[in-house]
Order: sequence, then C-alpha cells, then structure tokens
Amino acid sequence: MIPVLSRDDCLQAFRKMLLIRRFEEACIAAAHKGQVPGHFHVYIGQEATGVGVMAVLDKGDFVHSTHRNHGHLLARGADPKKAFAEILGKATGYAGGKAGTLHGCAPDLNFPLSSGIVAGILPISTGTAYAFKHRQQPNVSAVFFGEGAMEEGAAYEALNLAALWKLPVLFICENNTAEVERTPGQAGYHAPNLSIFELTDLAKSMNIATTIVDGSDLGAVWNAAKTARARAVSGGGATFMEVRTETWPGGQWPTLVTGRTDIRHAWTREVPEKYAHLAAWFERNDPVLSVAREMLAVGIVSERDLSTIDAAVQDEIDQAVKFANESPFPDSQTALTHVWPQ
Amino acid sequence: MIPVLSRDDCLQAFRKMLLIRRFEEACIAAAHKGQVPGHFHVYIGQEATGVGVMAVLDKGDFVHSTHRNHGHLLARGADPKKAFAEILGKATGYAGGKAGTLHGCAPDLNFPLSSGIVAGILPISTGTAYAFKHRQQPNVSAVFFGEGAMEEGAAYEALNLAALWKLPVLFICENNTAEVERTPGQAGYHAPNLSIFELTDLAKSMNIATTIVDGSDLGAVWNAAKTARARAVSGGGATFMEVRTETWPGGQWPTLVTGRTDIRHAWTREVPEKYAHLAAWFERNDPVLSVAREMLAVGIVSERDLSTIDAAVQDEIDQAVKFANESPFPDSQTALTHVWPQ
Amino acid sequence: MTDITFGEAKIKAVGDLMRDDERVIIIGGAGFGGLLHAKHVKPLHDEFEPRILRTPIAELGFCGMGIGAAMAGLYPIVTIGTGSFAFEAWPQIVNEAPNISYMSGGQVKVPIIFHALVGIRISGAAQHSARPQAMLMQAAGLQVIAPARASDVKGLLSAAKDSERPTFWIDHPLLFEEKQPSNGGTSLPLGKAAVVRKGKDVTLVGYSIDLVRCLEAATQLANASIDAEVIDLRTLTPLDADTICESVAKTGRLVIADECYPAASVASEVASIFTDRGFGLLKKPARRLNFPAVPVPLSPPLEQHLLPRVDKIVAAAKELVN
Amino acid sequence: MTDITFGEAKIKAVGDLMRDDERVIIIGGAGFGGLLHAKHVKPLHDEFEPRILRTPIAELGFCGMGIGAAMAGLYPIVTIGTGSFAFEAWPQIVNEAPNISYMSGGQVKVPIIFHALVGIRISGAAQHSARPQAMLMQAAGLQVIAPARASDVKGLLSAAKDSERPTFWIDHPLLFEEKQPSNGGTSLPLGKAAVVRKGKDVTLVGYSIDLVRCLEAATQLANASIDAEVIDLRTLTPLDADTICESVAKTGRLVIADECYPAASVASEVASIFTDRGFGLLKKPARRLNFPAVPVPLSPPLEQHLLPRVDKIVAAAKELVN
Ligand SMILES: Cc1ncc(C[n+]2csc(CCOP(=O)(O)OP(=O)(O)O)c2C)c(N)n1
Ligand SMILES: Cc1ncc(C[n+]2csc(CCOP(=O)(O)OP(=O)(O)O)c2C)c(N)n1
Ligand SMILES: [Mg+2]
Ligand SMILES: [Mg+2]
Repeated sequence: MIPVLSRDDCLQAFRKMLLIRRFEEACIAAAHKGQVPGHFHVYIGQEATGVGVMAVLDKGDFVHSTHRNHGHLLARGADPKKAFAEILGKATGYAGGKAGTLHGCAPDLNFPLSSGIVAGILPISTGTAYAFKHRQQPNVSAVFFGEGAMEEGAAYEALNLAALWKLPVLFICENNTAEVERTPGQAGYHAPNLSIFELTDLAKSMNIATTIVDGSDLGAVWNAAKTARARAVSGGGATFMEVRTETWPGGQWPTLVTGRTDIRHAWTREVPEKYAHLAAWFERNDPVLSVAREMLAVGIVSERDLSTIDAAVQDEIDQAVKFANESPFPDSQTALTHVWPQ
Repeated sequence: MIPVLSRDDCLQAFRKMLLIRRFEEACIAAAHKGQVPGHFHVYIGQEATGVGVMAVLDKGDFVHSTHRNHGHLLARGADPKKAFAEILGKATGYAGGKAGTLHGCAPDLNFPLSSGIVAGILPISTGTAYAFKHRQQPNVSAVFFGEGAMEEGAAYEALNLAALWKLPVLFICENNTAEVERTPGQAGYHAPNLSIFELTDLAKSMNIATTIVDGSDLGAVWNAAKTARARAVSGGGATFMEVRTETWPGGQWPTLVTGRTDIRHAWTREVPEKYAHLAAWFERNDPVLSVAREMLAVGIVSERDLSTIDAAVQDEIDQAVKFANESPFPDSQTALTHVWPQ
Repeated sequence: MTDITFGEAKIKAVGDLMRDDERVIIIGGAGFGGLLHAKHVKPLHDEFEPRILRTPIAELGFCGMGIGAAMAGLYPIVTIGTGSFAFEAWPQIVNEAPNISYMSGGQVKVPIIFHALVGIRISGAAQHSARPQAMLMQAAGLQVIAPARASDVKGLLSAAKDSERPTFWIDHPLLFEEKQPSNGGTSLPLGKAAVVRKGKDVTLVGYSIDLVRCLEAATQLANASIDAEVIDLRTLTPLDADTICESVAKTGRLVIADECYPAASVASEVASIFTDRGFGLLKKPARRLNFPAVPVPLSPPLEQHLLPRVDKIVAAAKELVN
Repeated sequence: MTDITFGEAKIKAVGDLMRDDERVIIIGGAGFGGLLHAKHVKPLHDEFEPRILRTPIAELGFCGMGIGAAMAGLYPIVTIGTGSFAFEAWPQIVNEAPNISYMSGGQVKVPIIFHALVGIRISGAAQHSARPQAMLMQAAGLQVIAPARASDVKGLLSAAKDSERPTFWIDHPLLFEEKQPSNGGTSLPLGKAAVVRKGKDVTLVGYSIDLVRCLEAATQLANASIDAEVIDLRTLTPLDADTICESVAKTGRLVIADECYPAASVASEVASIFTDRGFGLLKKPARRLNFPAVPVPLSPPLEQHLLPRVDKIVAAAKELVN
C-alpha cells in the first residue's frame, strides 16, 4: 500500500523496480545472443522486496544475497553498467569479471560477495551482524534468501546463532513458491520440501520476531523492514520476514515467458493473446504493474509520467548493455591475481 | 510409574538398569587403572531411558546411538563381556577392538555402528527407517542422542526428512541438562545453547508427534515409547521424545563423583557424609534407586531380593571385566583388514 | 558396438542396475545430468519413479539417509548434483560412510554410490566448479571411480556395487555428449587403469574429462609424428600404479592432465609414484597440468587460461619429446 | 631463550595477538587444547572473556559467522576443537572463505584463522582423528599453517594475520606438552620451511607432530652415525619446495613423515617435487611414511602399528643410507 510512503520515496522506489525489470529483461536478451556465461537467476516478480527493504537500510548496513542477487544489487544502488558488465564477465564489472552472476557484489555499497550455495550466506550474515553488535554500532545486516534455503541445516544454525545473541539481522526469506500447493514429499526447485508448514514457525520457536508480507505490496515490505530495522538497532534482535510472491511464471531459464513488460499494461490492462494464460499474474502479482497502478490511483503519477520514467529507465539499461558489450574481457593474466602476492 | 508394567517386565528392566550402572562403574574403575583407551561417556543417571525404550522394540528394529552408547548397547541385550572387551580395545570385543567406546556396535542385534559425531547419527537413522518403509516392513528405527545434537543442522535436516515421508523413527532426545537454568549465550557441554526453549517445539512445527518424559520414571518412558512405536508401525510417522534427566552430578570424566551406588540406599536413604551435597539427586533423580523404591513400595521385591539381584549383576560385571582383561589385544595385522581385499 | 554418447551409456547403466536388482534406489532428484540434459534423464526417472526419492535441498541429511538405507539392505545411488554440493554432506561422505565397515570389524556394510557432476563446467564460477576427488582420496575406506568412456560406465558401476563398498562416482558435466563406441557391459576390475591408446613416445595420463582432453591431444600429437600412449585411470581409489609404471617404463615421459588444484592433487599422487615404485623410469621431468591455485573465475578468457586445455597437453608432450 | 612447552607458547601467542589488536576475537569455546589442557587455556579465556563467543555445537554456523565477522572488520580466531569437526563446516571453510577475496577482485578480505587440533590423538578412533590438511591444500585461496615449535607459533600467527588471508591453523593435540626453546616473536615469512637440524646423509621432512618424530629419529640416527637433516614445512600452503630441494641436493635421500592417508597427501606433494623442480636430485627412492589407508582404529596396538612412528622413520633412513 502506497499511502505510507512519500511521493518522492514512492517514485524513486518505482524507478528502481522498473530498472530491475528492464535489467533482467536485458539479461535474458543477452543470453539469447549467447553473451551470458553460465546460467543465471532473474528477479522478475520479486522487485518490491529488494527495493522495499533496501529503502530503509542505512549506508553502513550490510546486505547479503544468493544466486538470485541482480535485483538486490540494483536496489542497493549498484551501477547497472558495472553490474551488467560483471554478468558478462567483462573487465569493467564490479569484480573484473571474476564473480559473474552467481556472486554479485558491490563492496563499496557494503554488499560483499553473494554466495551461490543455497543457505551458505546465512551464517555469514550473522557474522557481519555480530561485528556491529560487538562494536555497539547501530547497524544491521540484511540477508536475502529463498524458501529453499530453509531446507538446509545451515539456515537453522544461523537462525539459532542470531537468536542466542540477539544479533541485528534482517532475515528476508523470499518465498517465490507461495502459490504452490504444499504437498510434502514432492521435490523440485519450486515446490517446498519443508515440513514446517508456515516458514515463520521455526523463527518463532526461537523467539525471533516474525512477519509475513505480500511481495507485490511495496508499502507492506517497506513498513515491515522499517519495523524490523528499528527493532534490530535498538537491541531487540533479529526479525524473520517471509515475503511471499507468486513464482514468476517464466521460471524456465532463460526464457522470458511473460514477454517484455509493457508499462501501459498498468492502465490499459490489455493482455496480448499470447500471454492470456498469465492474465491473473499481470493483474495481481506483478509488483511493477501493481505499484504503477497504485500510483496512478492515488494520483502520484499520470500515465504519461509512467511512460516517461520507463523511457528513461530503458535508456539507462540500454547504455548499461552497450557499456558492457563494448567493454573488454579481462586480460588473461588477471586470472592469477588476488590470491597470492604476485 | 511402575503399575503399568508386569512384575516380570519390571524386574527384568531393573536388572538391566543395574547392569548398566555397574558396567559404567567398572569402566570408571578401569579408567583409573589406565586401562581404557581414549575418553568415554557413561550412562549413569539415564538408565531408565535406554531400558524403557528398548523394552518395547522388536528384534528387527534398528537402534542407533552416539558417543554415549554403553547403556543403549546393554539395554538392547549386548553381551557385557564383548562390550567391555571392546571398550578396552581387545580382540574379543564386538568389533575386535577397532571401534572402542565411541563407536559401540552389536550388529547381530541390529545395533550398527554408533557415531561419535554430534548429530551425525540422525540422518543415518532416517535411512534405516526409510528402508523399512520402502519394504513395507513393520519395524522402526530408534535413535538416541543428546540435547546438544539439536544445535547441529544435521538434526534439523533429519527431522525434516522423517516428517516429509512419515518415516518410522523414534527420535529419543536425552536431555541430561534439564535442570540447568537456560541462559542463552552461555555455552559449554552441559548448558544448552539452543534458542528453542522447549526442544519439542521444533518437531511440533514439523508436525511430528512429540512427548516429554521424566527420565527417572521407567514406566513413563516405557509407555511413551510403546505409543511411539505403535504410531510408527501403523504409518503415523515419527515421534520426538524428549526424555529429561538431571545431569549425572559426576559429569567430570572419568570421576565417579557420586561414588559407587549402594543399592541399600533405596531403603536406608542414608547418604554418606561425603555425598551429602548430592542428597537430592539420590532421592529424586537416580533412576536405579527410583525404580528400586517403586518396586519396594508396591511389593514386587523385598530389600533382600534387591541385594540378591545386585550381587548377581555385580558378579556378571566382574566376569565381564575379567574376561575383557584376560582377552588379548588384537593382532597388529588385523589393523589392515576390513577395508580392501587382503 | 555402436556409437552412443557417454550420457546415454550412463543412463542405461544406471537403469540396468535398477532393473537387475530391485534394492537399488535413487536418493536426490538432481539426476545424472545438468539442466540441459534433463530430457535425457527423464525416461529413467519415469521408469523408476517409485524408487526415486526427491529430496529437500539437504545434502547432509539425504547423504546420511542413503548411508542408513544402505546399512539396512538397500543399494542407494545418491545424486548430489553439482560436485560442490558434496561439501555440504562432507561429514557423512568422509567421516561416516568410509569408517563403518572397518570400525565394525567388517560386520556392517555400506553399499552405496554417491554421484556428482564435478569439475569445471564452464562459467560455473568458484562455488559450482569444485573438484573434490583429491580430497576424497584422503578418505580411507571410500572407493572413488571416474568412468570417462561409454564402454566403461556399466562395468565400473557393477564392480562398485559388487564390492559392497561405499563409492563416490566422479562424473563430469561436460562428458555427457561425448560420442564414443559402446562395447561395455561386464563388471570391470576396480583399481585397474586402461591403456586407451597405445604409443611409445610419451605417456599421457588422464581421467574423466581430462581423459577426453588427453585423447584429443594424442590425435594432434600423432599429426606431429609423436606417438602418445594414453592412460585412463578409471578408478582413483584404488589407483593403479602398475599400469602407469609399465607405460612410463616404455616412454620415459609423462604428462598428467588433472582439473584439480595443484597441491596434493590426483596429479601429485600419480607423479609421486615415480619417486618410489617407478623410481628411475622418467627420462625427463614429469609435466603436471592442473588448474592453478586460484578459485575458478567466471569470465571465459580467465577460465580458459587456467584450464588444462588440449593445447597445453600437446605443448607439454612436445617439449618432453623434443 | 627459555624452555617452555609448545602449549604455553601457543597460549601466549594468541594472547599477544589479542592484546595487540582489539579486533581479534575468539569464536567457539573449544579452546586451544584438549580436555587435559583446559587448565592451561583458562587464563587466556579469563583475560579475554568478553571477546570470546562460546558457541553452540554448530560448526557450520559459527565458522560462517567468523567469515562474516572478518568481512566486517574483526579478526576472528575460530576454534573448531577436534580436527574432524572441521568437516561439519567444510562448505564455509573450503567453498566460502577461500573464494571471497579472489571472486570480489580483491575487494573483500576475509582475515580469519580457523584453529583445530587435528591428527591422531591416540585412541580417538576413526571419527576423532582426522587429518584434513591435505584436503585443505586442495582449497585454493586458503592458507594452511602448521607451527610445530614454540619458537615459531607467534611468528606464523602474526604473519597469517598480517596477510589478511583466510588461514587454517593445523595444530596437533600431542604437541601441547612438547618442551622446546622459545626464542620466537617476530613475524615469519609464510611459505618458508625451516631447516631445524643440519645434516648431510638424509633429509627428513615433517610438520606438526611428525616434525617432533623426525627430530627424535634424527637423534637416534646420530647414534648410528647417520647425519640427518630435518626440515619443518611450517606452512603447507604455500609449500616451500626450494628448501626441500636444497637439502636433497645435498643428501640425495628423502624420508617424509606424514600422518595423512597415503594418497594425495602432504607426503605425495612433497615427493612429487622430485619429478619436476627437483628432478634428478634423489639418489634413492623417496620413503613416505603415512598412516596406511584404513580408518583409525581405537585399539592401541592397532593404532601404533599404523602410525608413522619414530622407529619407522629411523629404519627408512637407515635403509636409504646403507
Ligand atoms: C547447497 C546447494 N544445493 C543445491 C544447489 C542448487 N540450487 C541452486 S538454486 C536452487 C533452488 C533454490 O531455491 P530457493 O532457495 O527458494 O531460491 P530461488 O531460486 O527460488 O530464489 C538450488 C537447489 C545449490 N546452489 N546449493
Ligand atoms: C560435530 C561435533 N562437534 C563437537 C563434538 C564434541 N562433543 C562430544 S560430546 C559433546 C556434547 C554433546 O552433548 P549432548 O549431545 O547433549 O550429549 P551428552 O554428552 O550430554 O549425552 C560434544 C560437543 C562432537 N563429538 N561432534
Ligand atoms: Mg524459491
Ligand atoms: Mg546432553
């Protein structure tokens, strides 16, 4: 819900969400041209989560992510040029091409290396939070992970560590399988295989504050994150936020099953025949369209404003893609740097 | 509480509990003579748990244990001679001296190798249970572990696996720190470092049946295990039993802080001055004395019967010790057998 | 003897194992190929659906579960997926499974296969490119097999199964589409390397994907009139020192290709043979081609720079011969 | 220069590190000695209580926590306890910590020490006697140090800390009570082995507890008029091939003592040096004394039979020299 946000906040958040959407579309386009090394995971459908949480974070806070980190990076304020270049393995990328998509990082934004290992990042996030606590520094660590991570013992241990010492951690569990009927015993990436029915029950049993938020609702995410951050810096310990989104219907990498988002869709509501089967998703679950509609409804923007923003965003992404494409690959000698003294 | 058990059941169970007590006392005595290789963990104070659970198990069931396995072995019916010999590393031991105290095993009793790694045995126990389920065999796997194991992610993963497939597992969590005030952030072996206040909460959140039992109450353990086993074989899935015992006051290995148990204590209630500080434990928490007193109270045995049983048990243990002492160490060539063809 | 892909042979071998013995089950839905090969694996999954346990993302838990199932009389093939994920299950793979038979005086067996697609899969980056095989050679009691040819996969799997020993199957994501003659079937001796190509000038030792590289190098070397003998280790534990020594006794020259990091690697072990059993056989220093001691970068030119590529094998062999 | 135990020197070195830099913290209450040495460690724990985080039995969790704390500017010494427990934390130790600096293009550092008491502690049996060091040498980006002498421990710790690289400290439970001269202090170069005893007839290479065994063997060999040179590797990653080659260039004979299992071990790596860089220097085959490839049994005569004992080192050296 928008009303809790100021017009500026709202516009800025929307712009970021759209930036993420266009960025991911560009990734898929590049993949189709065979330009993206390795396989990658896009953030389409989850934009409100990263943007909503990041909006309440402080510069000094730490942000930790997983294999699905593009959206978090951009929401944190990363330069799309350097982010795209990194995904293409170029010398101008955030890590000079070494990290790529799985290990997104922007160290200058306190966004250290993402972990590609499911749940691997959770213990690490308790450590950065511990450092804050140890130094009595009023900062928090926000860690993003999927509901799949909750199947790993590492997640359990990390929650326990955070609970024992009341560490300032925001555990943001992005449940992108929320619509899947939960049938225990059926596995596969997008069907939860966790017998804990409500994901928040585990944190609850550890006396960690919990909240369940709708991931297409920017305002709700924003508010929940704000409360959680305030709790953490005032010594109240961690919060476990389950953010529920409907799986992006184009989960099949690297196909853009939903097609390129048409921002006019926010008001025309015209679903091209090709995407008729996704009408419900466009109508209810697409966070980008949802926020656009909310802003239109309360009069923050006009249809025309939206088109103008979109054009600017698309331009920014086009430039990022151009920059990345024109950037050189790293010199092969750099393959040996950054471990031992050369 | 005794009434639920028949006189014979009761007497046999008591005899086993006493056997375990005398066995462990003998271990400590041997350690003082420098005869026990490595360090070991005794079962004093927890006898009712192993004996109560094992009483309801079938020959075909599997029993899994940890570093603290002596009591489980004997309760399952292991030969004290071979068990003691194994602990001394002798050729006549259950595993020819290779396994020792940490890896108690009696394969002929469906008691495969214990794991010395905290929580390491829990995933394994779900596998033997899965085999039963897969073959539609009406058996269960009982796995014993300490409350410390619940701090490991392995335990969490194992519970989840058991819950997802409704596996026939009896998770018996022997909480021997039940009396310790639970102060999060204080670690050490005997202070729980788990932010889940009631250990059963985790299993509950996974929809696993749970029960909390007093570990000095043989009848209660017996009953709970019986219910759990029946549930498991009828397809109702796992049960998580927390069995609470007061820490054996002589936790400091290898000191017999309580002194050798005097069975007459059951009726004389005379605490030697040296052990005055343990009066409450003798009175309330010692499972061996508790059962003895219950049997006296309901008239199953006389004081004299108890002394007679004790003498017989002590004799059996003396013979086991003698057997073990007189047994040879294994031939050094056997060090190379049992991995590759020789 | 027809040409099939390694992937097809592998799927068939697993299927045969399952058809022959109903105790064989699969734990872990990861399967025997990467995302791109899912369609080839599907028929296997379809045929044996009731004997496939699709697990949560809980490698430690389900590898332990496999060990228990093995103890209780099943024969689990545990599919871990990418080799790096084996680390999640390390306590069960290296500190439970390999100890049990020995510690129980041979009474408790753990007949199980752990399967993973290990190695540099191209742009998997540091955390998805692990080569745990040298580490696994440090787990006494664990057998490590690495079939690289369609003709061997069934034989090695059968032998592993017959041995009743816990076995780690080092598979490689890039092997799937290798087209090779398939004449395999019978059980092969474990711990016996294969001379895949006879030659007299230089010995090239490889296994898994590096065997493929060695064979390609041998072809190129032949064009330069260098006659290379190519050895496929096939099993890493036990390792067949004799066959390697025999070859080097003839050629006096040794090149080893191994995706592992250099120190304490498969290549180290193979080279070190020539400081004892094979002492004096080398006429020239051995050449080890490992992945240098830096994590695996994503960027293609960096990764290519570090790989034990065919041209590096060729160059090393030429240097030794000339 | 007074005689102190290795354990005392170690406790002092850790204390000095903590006194010098308040960013140094300890994670994991396991401490720096076994149960029997708790009393020696207590003063350290007492002095720095607020900087010691006593953790749950959750090695994976708290090693990861250490990595995060390091990223955020602390310098954690993570005490894992028995070396076998490092396996529980394997994903963090080998697949997170060592990759981070490299993958981030050098921007994110992980200055941390993981400490464990690894090795055959006598009757610890299979699951409490792991020697993970050779496996750790396969984790590119991880530094592995193994101080064995009171005089080295402070210097190696300081160097590890100054390097800002993630470091695994291979400590050994049986080193604690070794009495040795202590003249250490300054930072030592990493990757530089020490010639601990000069000799000309045979080179004995050891590290950690096996260095102690080599030194004792050298004393016994001296009585048999064999003049052994003894080398302490000190750091396993990086490994100092030059010092070993120099020594063998002189002696032509090499014995390596290493508690690891034989295949792909520290000893394999050391021996393999003589198939390339040190090619031609060995006059006789190298002798590797490893723990044979079976799990570690509890029974004392079995365990003793398998250990790289002093008398085995002596016998091997004599065979080579005579
Ligand atoms: C330890 C480990 N096991 C398996 C994988 C393979 N894997 C990559 S993404 C993924 C699914 C993760 O699901 P979730 O955590 O919900 O994140 P999502 O992709 O839905 O954002 C899996 C199993 C991995 N990366 N790490
Ligand atoms: C993975 C692992 N970490 C640490 C240890 C060392 N250790 C042995 S017993 C023990 C305490 C276990 O407590 P609990 O599970 O409650 O069992 P109890 O000894 O009380 O029966 C610990 C930490 C171990 N064996 N395994
Ligand atoms: Mg998900
Ligand atoms: Mg306990």
